[in-house]
Amino acid sequence: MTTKAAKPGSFRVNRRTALQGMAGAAGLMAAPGFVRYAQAHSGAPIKLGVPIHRTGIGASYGRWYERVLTAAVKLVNEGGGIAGHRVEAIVEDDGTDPRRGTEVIEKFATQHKVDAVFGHLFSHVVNAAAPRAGELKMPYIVCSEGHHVASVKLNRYCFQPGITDVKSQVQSMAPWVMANLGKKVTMIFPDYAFGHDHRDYFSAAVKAKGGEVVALIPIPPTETSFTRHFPKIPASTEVLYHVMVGPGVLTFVKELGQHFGSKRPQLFGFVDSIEAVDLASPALEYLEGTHFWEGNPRYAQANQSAHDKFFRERVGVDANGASKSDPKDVSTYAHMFSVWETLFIIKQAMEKADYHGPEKKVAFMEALESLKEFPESRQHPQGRKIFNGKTHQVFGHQFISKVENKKLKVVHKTSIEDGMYPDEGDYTKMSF
Amino acid sequence: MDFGPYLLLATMEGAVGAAVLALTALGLSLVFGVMRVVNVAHGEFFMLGAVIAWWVAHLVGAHPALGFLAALVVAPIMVGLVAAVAERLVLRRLGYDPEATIVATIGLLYVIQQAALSTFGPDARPVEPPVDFRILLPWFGYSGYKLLVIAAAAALMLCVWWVLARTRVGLMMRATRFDRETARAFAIPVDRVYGGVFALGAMLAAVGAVLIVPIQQAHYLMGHDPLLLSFIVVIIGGLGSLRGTVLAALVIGMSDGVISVFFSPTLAKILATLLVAIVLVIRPTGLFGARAA
Amino acid sequence: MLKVDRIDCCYGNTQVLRGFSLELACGEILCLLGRNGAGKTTALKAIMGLVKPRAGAITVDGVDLTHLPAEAAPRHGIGYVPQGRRLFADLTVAENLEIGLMARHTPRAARERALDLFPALRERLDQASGTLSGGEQQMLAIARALCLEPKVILLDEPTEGLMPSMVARIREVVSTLRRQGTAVLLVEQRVEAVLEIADHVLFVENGRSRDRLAAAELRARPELLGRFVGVGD
Amino acid sequence: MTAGGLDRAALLHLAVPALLFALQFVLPDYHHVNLARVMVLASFAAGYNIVFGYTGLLSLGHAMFFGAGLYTAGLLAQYAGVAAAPGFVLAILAGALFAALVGILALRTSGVSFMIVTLMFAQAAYLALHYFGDYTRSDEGFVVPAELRRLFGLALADPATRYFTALALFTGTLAVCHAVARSSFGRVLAAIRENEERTRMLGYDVFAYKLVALALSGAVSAAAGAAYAMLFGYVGAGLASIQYSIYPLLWVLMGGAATVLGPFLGTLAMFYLVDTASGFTSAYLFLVGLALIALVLFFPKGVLGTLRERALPWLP
Repeated sequence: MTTKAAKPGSFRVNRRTALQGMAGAAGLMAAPGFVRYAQAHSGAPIKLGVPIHRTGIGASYGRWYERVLTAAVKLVNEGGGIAGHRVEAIVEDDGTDPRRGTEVIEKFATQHKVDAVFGHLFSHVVNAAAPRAGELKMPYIVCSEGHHVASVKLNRYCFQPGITDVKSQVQSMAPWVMANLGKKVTMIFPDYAFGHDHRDYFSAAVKAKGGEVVALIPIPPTETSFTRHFPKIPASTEVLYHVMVGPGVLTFVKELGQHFGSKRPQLFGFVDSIEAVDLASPALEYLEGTHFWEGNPRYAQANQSAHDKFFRERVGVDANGASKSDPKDVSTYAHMFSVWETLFIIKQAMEKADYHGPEKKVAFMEALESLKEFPESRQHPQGRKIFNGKTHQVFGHQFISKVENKKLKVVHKTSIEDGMYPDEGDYTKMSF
Repeated sequence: MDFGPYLLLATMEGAVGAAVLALTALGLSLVFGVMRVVNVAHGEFFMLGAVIAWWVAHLVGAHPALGFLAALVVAPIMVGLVAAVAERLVLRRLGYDPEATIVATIGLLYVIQQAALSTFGPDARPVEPPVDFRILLPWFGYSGYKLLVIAAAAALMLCVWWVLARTRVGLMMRATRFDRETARAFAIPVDRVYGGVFALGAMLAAVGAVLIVPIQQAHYLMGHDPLLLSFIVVIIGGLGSLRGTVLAALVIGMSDGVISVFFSPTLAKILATLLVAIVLVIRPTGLFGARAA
Repeated sequence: MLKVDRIDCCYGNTQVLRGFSLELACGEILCLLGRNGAGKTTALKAIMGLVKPRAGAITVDGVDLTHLPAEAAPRHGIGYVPQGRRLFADLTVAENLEIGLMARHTPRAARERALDLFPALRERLDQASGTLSGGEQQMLAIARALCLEPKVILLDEPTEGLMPSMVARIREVVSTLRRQGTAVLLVEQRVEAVLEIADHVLFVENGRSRDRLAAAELRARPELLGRFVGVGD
Repeated sequence: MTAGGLDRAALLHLAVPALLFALQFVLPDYHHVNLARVMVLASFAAGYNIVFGYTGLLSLGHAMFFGAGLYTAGLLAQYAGVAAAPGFVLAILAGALFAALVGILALRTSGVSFMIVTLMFAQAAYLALHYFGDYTRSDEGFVVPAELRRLFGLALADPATRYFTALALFTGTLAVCHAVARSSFGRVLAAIRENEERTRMLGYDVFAYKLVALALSGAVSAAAGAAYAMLFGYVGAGLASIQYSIYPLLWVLMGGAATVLGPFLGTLAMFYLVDTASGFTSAYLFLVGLALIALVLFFPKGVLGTLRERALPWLP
């Protein structure tokens, strides 16, 4: 089924209407005389299953992942599809729930019979779905930034070619933070796995650069107010490193402001906290002058590449990273490019493997493993990337941005090498 | 930071949490006490209050205080209406059977949550506080609005107490709570009292949400925590006891904050949770409840 | 003035009243006699609208209450003193009386008249009614019903579990009510007591209303009692 | 209940697993794998039904017992390399132990207090999973390596083996529930549900009966949890969250409390309700909510409970 693009910012893949349209189109194409027009895409379409967090805690991200998906699929099909086949994206909601996420993988594999599944984001859903994808022999390509793929604890069917993992992100930024903001770091992070990754990898990177983590402040997963944790921030703190994923971020910042006033340490945060949040929101004034990691700069920079411009145009995002139809509707810009890039990587690998149907799944994945580098391009608007076929993980540039006039301005771009670390295993030694 | 100021901060935070919690829990307690209905959708009424508050504040647009005041009036009324309709169409037809109402209110929870997601969207949205000033203490700064929340919550609780203790409507509620059949034999319109109590309970949750939303933002999944905490408060406080509810809210609100001074926050939450369980095991009628449920 | 015409009542699938009828005139005391479970209490509840009859009709002064909500009965002047008192125990004495006043929007004077009958209650107005003694509770239950200035008062075992002096007091009050023109429908176990104050006795058996006899006749021929389902043993 | 009725009931309980066994040969892949999962979750629901349906105790803490099974099997495999079979046994013991410990305290309360106490214990356990995140990987969870997911030499990841294992578990739970429903133990439980005070007067140690019922229920729930870890290879705190205390309640109420087959029917119906509804609207939770409301309004005793009341009084 083709994902229908309506006006940017408000579209949504509606499976039923798309299905009806499809059936109609198929009927037309089957009619004599129309055969020639259908030649542009030959044979059966390539079906991609895309689990989306439409509901549950990941819904903010899911909405934008779906919009990017729609735009990317449209672009691929305009360019002749994959190896001459039209691409159909089949979307299922997984409720950001590990069990439902797994069920959806099964549905893709056994009912929709898709060629590959891609697009999963939240780590717990990925971890639950990955073993089933392997058992069902379903290529499973995630857009999650978690370290789970690169840790080589999943299986050979799991890839992350579209976005750098947390370990690499954190490691590549630590030197800049040490050099420019301070060496004594206090970390505030959510007390669950994603936060623990930050805690472990960033602490290690800080120590490696001669810095010191003076305090670790884990926040319980159900916390909605943060003030009472602030006294644990030692007075000697030079940099406050914060990762506060979830809807509590505005509270966090506001309370930080109430607590410290102007006598605050340097703040360095993960943009995950303020994804889909308008920087012009009340309370966020306090972030003025602080720094953030960004996977992809939300605000169009002075030296914006033509590719980024093109990407924004097609997805329907303005120069502030918000929906063109509603400037209050802010995107998850730092992450959502991964859906776009991943689709083009699937296309590249499938065409390299001369993929025309599921019998070539293994060839497709081997082709994917053989990819080495993705140059900055329309297909890869975030920038150049290096892919490690052994760990199935991609490595790219990271951005450090400063909040200036309620916008994020890039002040540093890490090199790809900054984020490299030794392989933790080798998927290619596993069997399919 | 020194221990003293630290404890002071934890106490102030606990007081703010307790104030809003007391309001929300009072709503649950009323419904529970008068109707013997466990309203699992109570947290969703809270969420709905926050979401409508955001919507109203945005529509008004003018000075934050104006938007906030409008929200303070509109949100509870709208939530009350939703609750009254739900009571009329569902709970009344179930004859307030305890188990059936639990399932029905779980259904209601899903319906409200999904409706909020479909219309309001998945993002957390802030409402500006009506007043924005920072109280500077020698050791740390503190939000002035938060102190205002405590005052507002206390005033609202006094209002509720006055209605219950001093008005005819309150008398009807208390009589119905005690003996539905005899109340009926004295011409108390029990059906209308039930509808009113259910709406009032939801409105209290909504008011709590409007107060908290400048601190916490509206989000479609925010109803979960208030529900859990309200449950605890209602049980610890003793069923339908206003005084007990307030005291229990204070204890719960404070204990979490103060325990987290001594232990890691997650461990503090675990201990606080276990404490509640143990208290209930030792005193099944709640700390302040005089009578068995 | 109160007329119950061949009503059928059920709890779930169990039929409790079958074609039950009675008539009560102003200033009359009618007593229902019958075994436990014969349906006496249900008959009172049906009159109050607390149990809805499946067939038949209940009228007060010609107004048909059968299909009106339960609030209609007190509004039309039927006062109810349920079995076991059923005070609102958490509420104070004054509040219990207030509920009686609210039922029919009767003036405060009604409360004073009720308290005149039970002066002991006057000293305890602010006390929670649950803390009263059994006798006081019964007085309050009656006073509460009197607050709505009833045309008919239904008394369900008002002397159950009370000391003899209290029983006498309540009997006096019932007589006073009759003198004032109030109709009284009484459910009572103590036959001697019934015979002393009642005008008529209606025997109830298996949910049916049977013979209605003048109390005077029963007093004269106590052997008649034996015919009626073991009452009086 | 007539003797003939009892026979019919036993026959039905044999027929259902037999039907499920036969189905695996004809079902399309998708429904095949779904049914395997539904059977595992239905076993959890059946475990829940022992306390909720038969004993009349409304627990909101069963996620803890499911989680106990899930994590016992999962952690032992992950860190001690314990294979599925011993892991399974230990998981059942862990579930029974947890349930007994919770029961000793929680059973001193009743009604809504019991609900809250069980909820609190489960919530504490859930938070503990986060506190010990270094081992449990908290909400993110971990993957149980495929090579440890073997039972008697058979790979549990294989669809046929998985289906068969799930069926075996389900049949086992069915047998347990059937036995409970028909035994004198079960009749005492029913008596407790109907009138606890009277049962105590008759000389039964009500507390002990409830405790045994809860431990049994915990063991069955843990068995389902362990099966989930072993069959589907994922262990995560999300599966021990409050959500998973509410699910079995819903499934049981939907199918019919205190019926042997109700939990299975409820789980199956709920799964396909979500699955089909999500096919044509992203607002499927809305439909689920409405379905629940409609259910209690029109079929208050669940599907089987209503059926038993109206047409098939012999239904166990």
